[in-house]
Amino acid sequence: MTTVVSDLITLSVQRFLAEECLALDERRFRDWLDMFAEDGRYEVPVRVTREKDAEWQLSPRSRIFDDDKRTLEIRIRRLETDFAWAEQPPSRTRHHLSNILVDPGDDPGTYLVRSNCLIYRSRGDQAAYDIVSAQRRDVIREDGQRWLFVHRWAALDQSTVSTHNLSFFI
Amino acid sequence: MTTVVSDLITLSVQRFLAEECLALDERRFRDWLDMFAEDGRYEVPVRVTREKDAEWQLSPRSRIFDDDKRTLEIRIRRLETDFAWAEQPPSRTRHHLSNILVDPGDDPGTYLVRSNCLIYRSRGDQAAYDIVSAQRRDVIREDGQRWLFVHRWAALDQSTVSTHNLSFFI
Amino acid sequence: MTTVVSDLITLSVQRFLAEECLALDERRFRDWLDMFAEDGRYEVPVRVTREKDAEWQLSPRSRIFDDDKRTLEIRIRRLETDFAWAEQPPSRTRHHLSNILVDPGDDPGTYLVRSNCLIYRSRGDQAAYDIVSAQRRDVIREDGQRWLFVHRWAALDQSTVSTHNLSFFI
Amino acid sequence: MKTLTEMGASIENGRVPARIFNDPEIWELEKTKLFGKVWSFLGHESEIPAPGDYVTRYIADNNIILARDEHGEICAHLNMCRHRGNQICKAEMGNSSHFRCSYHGWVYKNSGELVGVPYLKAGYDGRLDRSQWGLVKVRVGTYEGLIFGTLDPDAPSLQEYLGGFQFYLDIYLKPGPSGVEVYGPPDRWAADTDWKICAENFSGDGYHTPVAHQFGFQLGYFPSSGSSHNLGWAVHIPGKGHAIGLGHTPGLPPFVGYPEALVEHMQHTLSQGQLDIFAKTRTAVGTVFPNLSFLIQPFSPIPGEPGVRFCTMRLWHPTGPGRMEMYSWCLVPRDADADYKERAYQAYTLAFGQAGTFEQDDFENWTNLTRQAGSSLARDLEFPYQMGMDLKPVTDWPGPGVAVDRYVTENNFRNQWATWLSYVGEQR
Amino acid sequence: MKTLTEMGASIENGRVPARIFNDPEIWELEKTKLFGKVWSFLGHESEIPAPGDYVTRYIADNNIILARDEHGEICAHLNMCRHRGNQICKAEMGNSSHFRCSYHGWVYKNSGELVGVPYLKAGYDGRLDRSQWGLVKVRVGTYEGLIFGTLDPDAPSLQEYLGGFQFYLDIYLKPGPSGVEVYGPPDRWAADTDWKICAENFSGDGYHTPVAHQFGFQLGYFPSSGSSHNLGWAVHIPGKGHAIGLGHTPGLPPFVGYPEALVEHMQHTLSQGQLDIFAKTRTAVGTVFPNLSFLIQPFSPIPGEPGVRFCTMRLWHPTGPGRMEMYSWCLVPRDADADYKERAYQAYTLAFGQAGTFEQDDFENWTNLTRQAGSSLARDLEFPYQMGMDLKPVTDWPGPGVAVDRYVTENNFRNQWATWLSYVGEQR
Amino acid sequence: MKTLTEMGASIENGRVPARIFNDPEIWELEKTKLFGKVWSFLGHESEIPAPGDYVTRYIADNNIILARDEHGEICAHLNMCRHRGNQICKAEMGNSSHFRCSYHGWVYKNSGELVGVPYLKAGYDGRLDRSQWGLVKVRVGTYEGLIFGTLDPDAPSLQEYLGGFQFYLDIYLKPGPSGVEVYGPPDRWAADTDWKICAENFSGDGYHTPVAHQFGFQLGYFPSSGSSHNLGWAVHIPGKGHAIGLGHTPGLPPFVGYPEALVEHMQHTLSQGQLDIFAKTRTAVGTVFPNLSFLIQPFSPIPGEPGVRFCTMRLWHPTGPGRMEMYSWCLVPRDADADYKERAYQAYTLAFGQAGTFEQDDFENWTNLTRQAGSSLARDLEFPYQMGMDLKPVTDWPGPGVAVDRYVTENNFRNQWATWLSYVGEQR
Ligand code: FES
Ligand code: FES
Ligand code: FES
Ligand SMILES: [Fe+3]
Ligand SMILES: [Fe+3]
Ligand SMILES: [Fe+3]
Repeated sequence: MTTVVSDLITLSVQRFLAEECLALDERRFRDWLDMFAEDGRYEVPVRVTREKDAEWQLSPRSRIFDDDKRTLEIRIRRLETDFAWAEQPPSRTRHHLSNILVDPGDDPGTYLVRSNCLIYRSRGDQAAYDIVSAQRRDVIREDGQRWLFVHRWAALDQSTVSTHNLSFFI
Repeated sequence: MTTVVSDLITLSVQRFLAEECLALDERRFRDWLDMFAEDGRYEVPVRVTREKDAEWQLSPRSRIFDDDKRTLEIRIRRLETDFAWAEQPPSRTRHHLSNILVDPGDDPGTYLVRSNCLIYRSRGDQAAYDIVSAQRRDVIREDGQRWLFVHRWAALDQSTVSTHNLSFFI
Repeated sequence: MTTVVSDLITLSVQRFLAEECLALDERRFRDWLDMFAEDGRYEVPVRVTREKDAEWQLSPRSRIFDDDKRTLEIRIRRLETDFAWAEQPPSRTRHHLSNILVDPGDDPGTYLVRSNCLIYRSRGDQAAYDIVSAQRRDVIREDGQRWLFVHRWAALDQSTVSTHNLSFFI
Repeated sequence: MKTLTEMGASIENGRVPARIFNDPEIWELEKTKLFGKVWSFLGHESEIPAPGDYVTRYIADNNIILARDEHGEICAHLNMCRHRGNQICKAEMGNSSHFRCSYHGWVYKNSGELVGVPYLKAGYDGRLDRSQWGLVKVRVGTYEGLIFGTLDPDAPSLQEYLGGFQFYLDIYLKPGPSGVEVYGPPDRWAADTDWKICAENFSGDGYHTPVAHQFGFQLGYFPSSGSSHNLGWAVHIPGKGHAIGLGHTPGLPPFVGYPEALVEHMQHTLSQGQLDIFAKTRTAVGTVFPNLSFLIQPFSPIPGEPGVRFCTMRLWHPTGPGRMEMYSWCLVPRDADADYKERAYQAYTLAFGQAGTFEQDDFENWTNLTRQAGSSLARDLEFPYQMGMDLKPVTDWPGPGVAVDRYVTENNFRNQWATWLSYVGEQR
Repeated sequence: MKTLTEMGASIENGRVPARIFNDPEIWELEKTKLFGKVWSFLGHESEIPAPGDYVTRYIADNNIILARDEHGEICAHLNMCRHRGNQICKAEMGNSSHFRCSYHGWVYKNSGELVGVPYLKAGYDGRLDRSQWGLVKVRVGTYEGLIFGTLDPDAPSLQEYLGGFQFYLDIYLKPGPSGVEVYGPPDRWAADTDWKICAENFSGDGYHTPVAHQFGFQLGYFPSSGSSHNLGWAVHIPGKGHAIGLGHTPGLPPFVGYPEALVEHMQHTLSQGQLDIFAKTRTAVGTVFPNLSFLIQPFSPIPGEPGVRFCTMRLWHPTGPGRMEMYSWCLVPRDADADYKERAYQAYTLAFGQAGTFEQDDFENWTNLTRQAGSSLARDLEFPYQMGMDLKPVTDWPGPGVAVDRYVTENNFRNQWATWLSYVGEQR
Repeated sequence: MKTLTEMGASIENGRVPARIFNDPEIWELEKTKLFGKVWSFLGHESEIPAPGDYVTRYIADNNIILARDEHGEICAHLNMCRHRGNQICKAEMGNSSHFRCSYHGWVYKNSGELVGVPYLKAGYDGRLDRSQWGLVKVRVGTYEGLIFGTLDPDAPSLQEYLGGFQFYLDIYLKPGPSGVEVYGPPDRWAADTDWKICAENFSGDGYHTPVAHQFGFQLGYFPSSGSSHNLGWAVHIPGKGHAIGLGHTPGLPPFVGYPEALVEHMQHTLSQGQLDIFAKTRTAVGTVFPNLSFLIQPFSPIPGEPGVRFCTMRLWHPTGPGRMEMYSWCLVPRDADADYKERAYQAYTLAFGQAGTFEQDDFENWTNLTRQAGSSLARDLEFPYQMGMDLKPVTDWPGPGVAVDRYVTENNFRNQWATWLSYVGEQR
């Protein structure tokens, strides 16, 4: 019944993830980028509807996002221009995070963090909104007094994604 | 301000519930079944729209699910066949769990666990998805180093449920 | 990595917020009102779709809710009559709360609590339901053995709200 | 509509156009020409036992209050205030002698009379004739606890409408002297499914069972399907659309699954002709045209263990083209003991409730079918309905209607579609 | 459409068909024949005080930019690039001298002229005449800060369109020499409600108050309803559709709820005829045809405590059959002090904002009503509009239009529906 | 439909009606008259390399199984059981020699033949002729790995349909002897966007790049736009609708971005005429009428660093008026090494996948445009298509079709719309 990971760590990681969501939803993208390790990766695979017994449903090759910290920084520089039309006006996103599970990672000082994320998105003066649901599996690392993302892996729960573009982060 | 239940227990139960959701969403149904005590019950009442002052809104008689561990096992055996068409291809469900409250149960060693669950369901290549919202009230019991469900009680928040079948668990 | 606020406090506040949601969703509005300090305020600003660089998106003047404890009590007295048609039959609401961040408040003994809330609402025998997403920023205060809301501030994530009335609390 | 004018001949040749299963024009026709004329199921008497009891139901897109008035009379009215059209009753069930509109306060008795109008003098100066502004009445009729309503003042009587199908309904409704009762309120859910494929399926689609519910054979619920599965009878009432499939398994004890006492009862509640047939009936799956169905079936939650005979009644309520809402009840014999009722209900929830293992697969197939039927290519296709076209009716059949000596056949469907066409195609 | 051709006679006999409250065909007609012809409300001058200020609004399904150009002129244009139709302004409010399209970069002045076209030479070889491709202009007119727009170049002037209703609008718009201002941006929300029932309600439905807002009497906001509630006047402008209900409570001090200073003001800003009426007016609830409404009312957040007079202006913006979006503003007197404005706004939020206790119940009723009105049975029904058919107009009425000496009556509505029909039924 | 009858003349004068971008009537016409006649893209051979492999795709609202049968033949069929219309294949991709319907168990070979019918004797008494009830066949044709299907038995051959556009497709399809393969399954998402604006954009809208993707210039991905951006060619196949824009930047090395080895290859795989043009081509953006597009472009994820040449193929799949679903593939040269393929794919994801920085802005503009085009005022407006009307075709152009010596022009679009009209307006 006791978990391998101390409650102190668990709560600290829960807070880290909540702060990440807040940075995204408050559009503090530089703060968000700072939460990634220099060697951090950001990955979202393409999902395909397959039969029950299929070998895979998340493509081992195709990805929606396939970024390292450098390309993430490019995405953010883009959002900082006045010409990122997809976010003009800015989307109102809310990352509703739940089901956080913290476990020791493969490498010492790292942790495997699994969570669910329901992302609400509202744009312009439209009453209609988008909701996307995702599973996340992150690897984080201690860095002095803070956490860093070594790997953000997220999979959307649709094979046909019901939003006209993915100009926000999962 | 201090709760009757120790933080250690609370975090442990939170983890237990998150692991349960993961087992369901990853379709590890046997793992899920193992989380039930031998005398475990699984119950979802039928909801009826009544006036504000009505005696009940959740039918004291009608139930959507009314299972013991043996019938749950039947449902899972069914899902293991190649002929459970309702789940062919498998639904992509995500149980977004929140508002977990842990309190001592009536019997020693048991706890009353209340939570909210928003279930997202996507099927096939359809962009449309289902969302059902539920309140859960579980009784769990310590069993050596792990928790067991003695009673899973969940009520959907609709009187006309907006999904074409309930081939997933709440 | 350690947070300024003790885990004990954090868990206690998480529980407080979950109990608040439960009071609302179980329509124990008097219990809910008791969670407010005598000088408590309840505020929901009007949101406007503005360009990325606009001075504000949440109106500094217009508010959807602008209540003190006395007017909240009026709203509840109204709901207790047989003539609050907007809630006849009662809405089935479920406050799905997440991303709770607890930090020390400006005044001693107070805490700033930020959270996300996805509110599901079902009415009558309609299969269609409403979902509203909100960000909350509360100030709470210790009062002997319990917490009290000094200020509930919530902002909806839409500028055109997709529900026909706001007869429930955020 | 071209499709419909050609449809008559097609049916005789065992063909039905695909498009009718998901088409906006068809839905518009059904709303007025079909559901505006037929007797639609509203509820069961045991749902409103006492004066003042009511449930709200639908006929097509019309919300109906089904109530038992203060004199114990059952009556049905459109759930709409005559003043500005507000919904006057907002609950699915309850008890009330009057309904007061929440907009301007008009008050109606549950029997429909308008009895209260604020400012009748000071506002209307006596101009408003209250007797002209009661709730819109819906004609009701009953059979053995079933309550039907029709929007057509000139419709034939319910008895004439059922046209002998009562004989077969009794297998569901008369397991004992006191008949049946609903175990509790119905399951209710919405689906992107056309109501007609459900109604067809439940008027005797023995063909789908071994495949659509193959898991059931796999898990050992049934003896392996095969030739025996085809044993039984398909019966329909020509021109009325009602039909039933009766499955027979040689060697099963008569009335298997019923408690002794009930079987005793039936000797008196049922006619000899009924007893002869029902005793041999394992499964009875039937539809009262257009959209009320029944299934009775012996079932044991744990394969192999002795089972009970559960009975489900379901209403396939259409809400749009290729869109419906489901009502599913469990009926139990009033005279059975509490334990039997409880066990029957548990069998129902596991098999045919909203989360029922058989229900789940039916709705998955029906929803996929409905989507495909709405595509542009499908619109010009026909489906084959040629099973049993050469079958001769059973000559010494003790019951009404036309019976054929086979369980897997489509005789019932052809009659069902011809009847449907006679309404929608305005041939009546 | 049959319904409409018969409707004229029905109205005279005090009947209006139910179907018009939720019908796709009606909505198609309204989009072009009604909203393509009338003067629609776009905004208040205080929303765009400075050059470059703009808000985006709608006329039916057309998105409109309402802007104050660099010369301070108010102008309105379709928010659509002429090149490929992209939306050029994506905010609800802001300040900009030009709008640049984000697809190919065409640039328009906020006054509508097309001033920038990339590749004008290198791509169009001078073929494109920029003067032909400015933004689609919408005619605007104003009255006391209210800005209206019409899509009909041949529409009569706004003044003629208002046809004397200005006299009554002044109760909302001229509480002082500087008139009113919006307190802040409007509440905005969507509802499955037909805009017309809202517009009718706010053209003087004193009938619904004691019931739809019964809680208010229960909580002691109002003196118990009863005979006194019927005191007041209903006034409409024949053939124009505009109407107002004026509620009067004997014994209330004149202009109750206004600050002293403002009442002083009004002696100069209002005519004697207006003063005579407004002084006696407790509640003024009126509609500028088709879908702009106002309500002014003394109100105290805590029952029994001295209240203030809040004023709400609301636009019932139709977005589909039985579907709308709401704009709700609070208007405050420019000359009032900050504290009064703040208290008036708080009263507004508690009573008539999106979470307002009165607002909530109205929309619940209206939404239920709209759903029922869309059902197939409802389509052939009519609603009674017979209140006050025998009333004689007040002879010595100091204001324009037809006034009757009663608060609970339907004279205003009959004129409103006749006017609506004159557009939608193409009798004009 | 009035709009369409007038449209022919308008196009010649460089005008296209706005309403066609979001109109229910247009969509109804497109479903049958356009998508019922044209060759629609179904998939790439590398998606179904082995016998039994299949993917499911759509032609308009028809779900299609594209499979390689057991003899290696490519075939396509409607994904609908002929018995009652159930969907027989429920996955987007997989491998199966047969499809068994989950409702009544009919079994089809992946080549379409109906080979299994339960109760064929015991139910149908041999009446059912299986050969009549195979899956509905869709005619297929291929070019260099691209698989197309048509619902029209009388349609011209694919070769004739492409009408010479193959010459230009080769820039995407023949970078080496083994051609191209898909890197993996496509991105797929839904949008409230009209498919036609996407198809137009990708048939050579060089005009939008400097504005819609202005951030790219800002971040230094491209040399500052300007006169040089207009260099290149626009080519279309008259009467066929196919078109391509070829962007040229002086000074860039030939085939910039390709690995040495591939450039070597092309000397043999491409004709001299093709080499002359392609060597000078920086960007090639083209559309096979009606809704399959390609883009090839050298790109470096980090501005300034040496880039690769990625190639995206996209299908703008219409699902309703102003509504679509997107398929976006990345094509890579079969003969390139794994590292190049990987780098090309990464460039694709960052630029043109579902989360691609360029993709994002296009869909934002297109979605806003579609919404505006559906408004009632927009319905009577026209858009200008006058660019390059005075341009003379290049006389010594080595390829088929009509080429003009300019990158920013609308010659391609006018031909595209005239072709669209020839289908939807039934002039063919
Ligand atoms: S709508 Fe019922 S009383 Fe007016
Ligand atoms: S759409 Fe506005 S510039 Fe092209
Ligand atoms: S629907 Fe396919 S076998 Fe009946
Ligand atoms: Fe079945
Ligand atoms: Fe009201
Ligand atoms: Fe682009």
